[in-house]
Amino acid sequence: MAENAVTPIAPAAPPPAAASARAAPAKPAPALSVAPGPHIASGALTTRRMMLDVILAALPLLAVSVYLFRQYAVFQIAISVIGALAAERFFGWMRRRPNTLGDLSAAVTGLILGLSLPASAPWYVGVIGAFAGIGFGKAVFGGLGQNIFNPAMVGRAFVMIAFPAALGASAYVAPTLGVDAVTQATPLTAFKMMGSVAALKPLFLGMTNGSIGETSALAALIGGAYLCWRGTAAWRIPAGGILALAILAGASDLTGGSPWTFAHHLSSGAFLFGAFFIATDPVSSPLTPKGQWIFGAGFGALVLLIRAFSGYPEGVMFSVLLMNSVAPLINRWTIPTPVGGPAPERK
Amino acid sequence: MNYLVSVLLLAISTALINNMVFHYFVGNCPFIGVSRRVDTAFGMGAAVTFVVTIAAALSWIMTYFVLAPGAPLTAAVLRLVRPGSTAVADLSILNYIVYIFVIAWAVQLVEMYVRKFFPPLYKSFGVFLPLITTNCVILFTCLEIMKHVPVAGAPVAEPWGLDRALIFAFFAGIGFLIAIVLMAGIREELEHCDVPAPLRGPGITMIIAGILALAFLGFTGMDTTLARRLAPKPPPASAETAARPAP
Amino acid sequence: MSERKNDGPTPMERFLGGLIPENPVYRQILGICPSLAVTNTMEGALTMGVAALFVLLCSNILISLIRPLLKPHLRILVFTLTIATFVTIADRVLAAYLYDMSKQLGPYIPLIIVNCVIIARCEICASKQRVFTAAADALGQGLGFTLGLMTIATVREILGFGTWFGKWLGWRVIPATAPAHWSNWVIMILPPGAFLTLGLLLGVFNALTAKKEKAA
Amino acid sequence: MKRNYIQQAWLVIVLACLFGAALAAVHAGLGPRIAQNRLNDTLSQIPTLVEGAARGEPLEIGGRIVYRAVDGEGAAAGWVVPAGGQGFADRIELLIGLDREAAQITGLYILQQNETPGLGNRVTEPEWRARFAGQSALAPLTVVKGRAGGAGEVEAVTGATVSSQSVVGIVNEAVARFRRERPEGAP
Amino acid sequence: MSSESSTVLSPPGRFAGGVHPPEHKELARHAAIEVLPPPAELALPLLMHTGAPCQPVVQPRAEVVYGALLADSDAFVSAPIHAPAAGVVQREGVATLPNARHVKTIPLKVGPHQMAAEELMADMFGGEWPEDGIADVAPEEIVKAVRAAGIVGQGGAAFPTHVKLARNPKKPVDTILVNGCECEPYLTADYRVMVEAPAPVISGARLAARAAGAATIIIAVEDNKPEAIEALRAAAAGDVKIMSVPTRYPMGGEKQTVRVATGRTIPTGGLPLDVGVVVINVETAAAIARAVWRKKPLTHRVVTVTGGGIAQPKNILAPIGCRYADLVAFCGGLKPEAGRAIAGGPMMGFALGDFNAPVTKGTSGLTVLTAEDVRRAAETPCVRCGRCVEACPLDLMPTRLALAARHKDWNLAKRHHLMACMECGCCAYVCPAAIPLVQLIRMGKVQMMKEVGK
Repeated sequence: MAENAVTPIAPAAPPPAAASARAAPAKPAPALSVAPGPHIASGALTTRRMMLDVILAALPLLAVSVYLFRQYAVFQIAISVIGALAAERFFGWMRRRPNTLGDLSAAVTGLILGLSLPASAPWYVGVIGAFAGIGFGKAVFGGLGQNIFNPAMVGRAFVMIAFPAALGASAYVAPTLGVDAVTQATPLTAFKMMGSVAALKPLFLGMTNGSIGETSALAALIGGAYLCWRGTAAWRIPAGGILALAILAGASDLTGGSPWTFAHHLSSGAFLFGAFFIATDPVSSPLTPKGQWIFGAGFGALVLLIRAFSGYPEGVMFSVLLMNSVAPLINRWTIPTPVGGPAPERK
Repeated sequence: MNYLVSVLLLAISTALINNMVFHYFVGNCPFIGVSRRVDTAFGMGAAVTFVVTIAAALSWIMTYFVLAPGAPLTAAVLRLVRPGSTAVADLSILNYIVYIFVIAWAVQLVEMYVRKFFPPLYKSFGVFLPLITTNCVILFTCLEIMKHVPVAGAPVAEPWGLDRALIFAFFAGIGFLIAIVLMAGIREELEHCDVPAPLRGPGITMIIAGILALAFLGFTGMDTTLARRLAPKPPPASAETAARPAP
Repeated sequence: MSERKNDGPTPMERFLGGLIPENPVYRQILGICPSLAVTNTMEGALTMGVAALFVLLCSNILISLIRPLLKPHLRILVFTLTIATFVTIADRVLAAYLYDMSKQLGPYIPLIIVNCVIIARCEICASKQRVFTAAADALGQGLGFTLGLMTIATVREILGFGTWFGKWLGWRVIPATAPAHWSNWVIMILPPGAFLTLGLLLGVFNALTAKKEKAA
Repeated sequence: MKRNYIQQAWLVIVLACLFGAALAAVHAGLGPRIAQNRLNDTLSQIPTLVEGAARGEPLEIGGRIVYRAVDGEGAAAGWVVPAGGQGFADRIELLIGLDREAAQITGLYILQQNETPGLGNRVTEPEWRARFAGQSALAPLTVVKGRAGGAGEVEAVTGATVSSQSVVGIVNEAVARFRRERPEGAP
Repeated sequence: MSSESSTVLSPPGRFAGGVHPPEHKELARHAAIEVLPPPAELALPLLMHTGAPCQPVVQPRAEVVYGALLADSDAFVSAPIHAPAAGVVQREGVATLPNARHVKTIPLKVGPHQMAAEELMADMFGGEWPEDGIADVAPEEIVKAVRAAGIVGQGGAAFPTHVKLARNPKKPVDTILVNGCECEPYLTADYRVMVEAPAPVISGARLAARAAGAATIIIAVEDNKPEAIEALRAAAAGDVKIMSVPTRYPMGGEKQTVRVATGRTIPTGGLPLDVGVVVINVETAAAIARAVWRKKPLTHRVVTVTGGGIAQPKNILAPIGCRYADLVAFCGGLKPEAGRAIAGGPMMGFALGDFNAPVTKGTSGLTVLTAEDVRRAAETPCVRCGRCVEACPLDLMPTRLALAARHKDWNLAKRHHLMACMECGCCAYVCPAAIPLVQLIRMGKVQMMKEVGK
């Protein structure tokens, strides 16, 4: 066939690039690749970019934490992040896997873990938390994308139960720190133990004591808004959580419940931080929109239940882990019916 | 109302806080073995709940009337045999043997009954019934109940009537059901995950159970706090009800 | 019994088999409840292991002795009766002579009755083998079980309390005047620590045996 | 048919008889010792709970056992009241020492608890239990947090307020009940 | 052309999901349709429609004129094939279609005397298209003419049109939906037909409605083609409704078009017929008009040759059976940066290994992307972000389907309705982890049919 005569530039045969190039060295013919469609991809978002978004969104929290806890915050976060990176590399090496630090997921785990620890926790808490989180929370499941539980929360739960004295209520007292508000028990602990109700404004702005990243509701809202706008976090989860918490706490307010109103519940502790940054971890939350609503609502309700009735002043971590464990079932139960109904059985 | 509250508290405490699997470690063999699919896990959990309730009732009755020191039936028999005897008959050394046979018998009974009268139910969890005899959840529940069966001679710290024993057993089963269904959901999800080879199967199951146990610690103290919140205001009244003598 | 029927492993092989290749905890994943429940101290693990060994040995010997008389359909009944009796004896002996231990182990001693290790050995070995073989098998399995419990307890007690046999022997592994950088891992005493430790040890055991098999 | 049944089951019956005999022997041999162990568990604490007491005598009041602490000569030294209730994680069982008039708490001992290790289980520590000794038994105790308690106040274990409150609640209830039910004029 | 112009309707329905990739239609949207002179040889595949293949009715070395019948079949679901040019029939050959199917062909050596380009254009799209008198044509006549002309769906699926138009008493049709969405990026063939020849489109739509017994005629056009909407609106009378639908891929998919334009949902595994709708492509409509009024068979079609790798993107009226190489040559050849040639659009088209495949009745375009366009990030693990679930226009969970397909877990696949997937590729387009979702699903569907289907 005189193909070349007709289309001099088009490759004559299935095009091995080198062969075409040799045939016409002056003007190299284009090398055509063959692959199944679709042949274009959005490219607007990559896994790495999603992780970077989380880090960007955490900047307001970081700013508040550094303002409040000074070098302690920097130290704690640095320890956690370095610990998480080391753990990721270590477990990868154990399994003879290529380096996965570049996808930034371990850094995000470390960052969230660091933000969820108290500033006064000793150094080994961050390291052990990071190793337990990456190890038990991620590596044993096969690495990124396969874990059931949020690795940062697994790590935090591990150290919280392992070192109750370092993370317990009393440990928040850090008399060496400069800002007055942070030398007392956290607002939630103070309420649970002594019934003292904190003022709303400092709660909202974050001029209180607490874990490094959880104090400021405002900063969490700003970062969370960015995450939802970018689509990195599924907005339905925080929405469901906030709604559930507000409705339940509001109902209890109406029936003459406690002086800790729903506004207190919303802006205190790690609730907003958890709702926007932790519960929205895509890997460990449901895939379907309906599932995300259920997940969010369950998260909010459990936070309230644990705060109100359990022995722990704060319930974000437990709620996230509990909802993580239900997520596979939620996924299973909320498989949407395809448009037009399920495919008919083939006989 | 008070009674309902106490049922609620017992339910929360048994099913969530002191969950059979995550707190008492019992029922681990089926927990590992039958947690690969959600539907089979649910069948197993339902079967356990069913049997444990029946076995608990039987063992409470046996303990209260026959086995405990000074139990009425045994005492009556003793009086028949040796009128005027003042010895307190104590058959509690036979407890374990009696329980295990009560359980085996209950399983048989349930199996026959369900197969005959509820064939669909039998189809859904009948296959698990024979496995249950050696499920420690059941024996453990019987042993817990044993500690609380009111005894005439020595007062028991927290005497349970038959009703409480039944509620306890039912929610012990529910706790097991929750645990095994959660685990099955997770393990189905894990089926296509790249779990390290040495950890596949029991290893990863144990680690997940560990994380679940961590999560369930969040419920700790819920029953105490609820009890305080729901208790009627004047405390002496509650003291009276608690001091209610054994039936 | 004809020799051919007894052609299986020799008593020695059976004994050694129970220790590692057929270890009840790590290989057969049996008796998990006690492996988790009593292993926060070495004392608990040892006591439970010995109690199980006692029950296993006694019932294996007894079953092996009466094996010609066993009717197949009554076999499980006899096993259960035997095991339950010996468990009761073990329980009472503990309560009489090691009251503290008995209190600590609580319901987990009677739960030996439904420990799959024992009923499985009765079924697989004792009801088919001569007394000596059955006894060797029971010893191997019992020791293997004890070993399994004690490895778990070693990890948990050292991390959780900083001691090894702390109650009985008072050995401190982590010095009491430990540097400020150490604090006991409370999680190891609690249920999550038990599950996580066993999970990890299972992984380690599997990895080691896999490596050995590869080398062989 | 019946013969057949017996033929089948004779082994079980024989075994059952054998086992029954063995168990009876064990029970007869070890029973008293076990009972003594149980009793000692409680009684051995009595001297530490009530000053001057050497041993305790069990006494049933209102369906419950309490112990009358007596000194070497058998003279009354005070009371030991067992009590129990829900703690943070599980039931807490404890012993309360009272003076002769049941007007003052002389000591506290935790028999059994399952509180969070490292936090709640510190209620068993002697330093904390010592905060009860010398308190008046006439009015309920209250829990305070973050400062040393005065009269009628017990400082909570740091980070374990719920456990502390549980213990104090159990003590208050048991003491009040004992004061209501104890034999008038005794000891 | 019309006495009263119709208004533009807005759609009553909507579909969830979908994506909006960069359109890139600017490359060829202003290129008026040009006629490709018949190349030296044509190769007409005997199967270029859904259904039974045709059998040749001419012998090798036979001389044929333009429009002569070359092959036909007795089967109902089939469409005859006609000569797009005068020439001499050659010995039967074989060609590989872009979808990797091998088909027999009738090669045709093109003779020296051919219709002039202007004449062909006028015959295809020009002249007057009667507006009256449609009611006088018997519906059976129309179906017969359509069958005789070998018309198939020119949107891509190539389903014989007469089958759709034949009345079925069990499934009455009330709506003819002319699909002018052309949602694939780059492609502009349908757009050019709507702009340059609205009259035959509208006439064909009316004939189709007459044949199928439908009372309503809707022409749905995406709102990124205002000129097309305007041209159709100007040409249409009141009985033909022009509808402007949102621009979103895969709006052109039958399920989506019908749902948006009529608010009805086609059951999974079903046809538009099940909800009383017949969907035809705009060019098919024009072909129907030509077959009925001018008794001409389907021999040519408009093909967009476009993309960053093509020297001069064009819309070409090409004879069916010409090779892609002829199209490329007509457009000035490839640019050096060309990286991938695709039969059809970049979302659902098939990559070409070479340019030897013939243009068929269903070929809508040739897109040559640059290497830069097709460069993809390396695949990373799924982080279950749910993007694909949100993008799926059918409410499926593509990541689960891909997982099931990868591990051949047909239970999981069934639970997530693998077979309902229409392979539009939205999921793979949005996936941040660059997982070839739709590719895996496609493979899984085939394997599942093989392993479970029997």
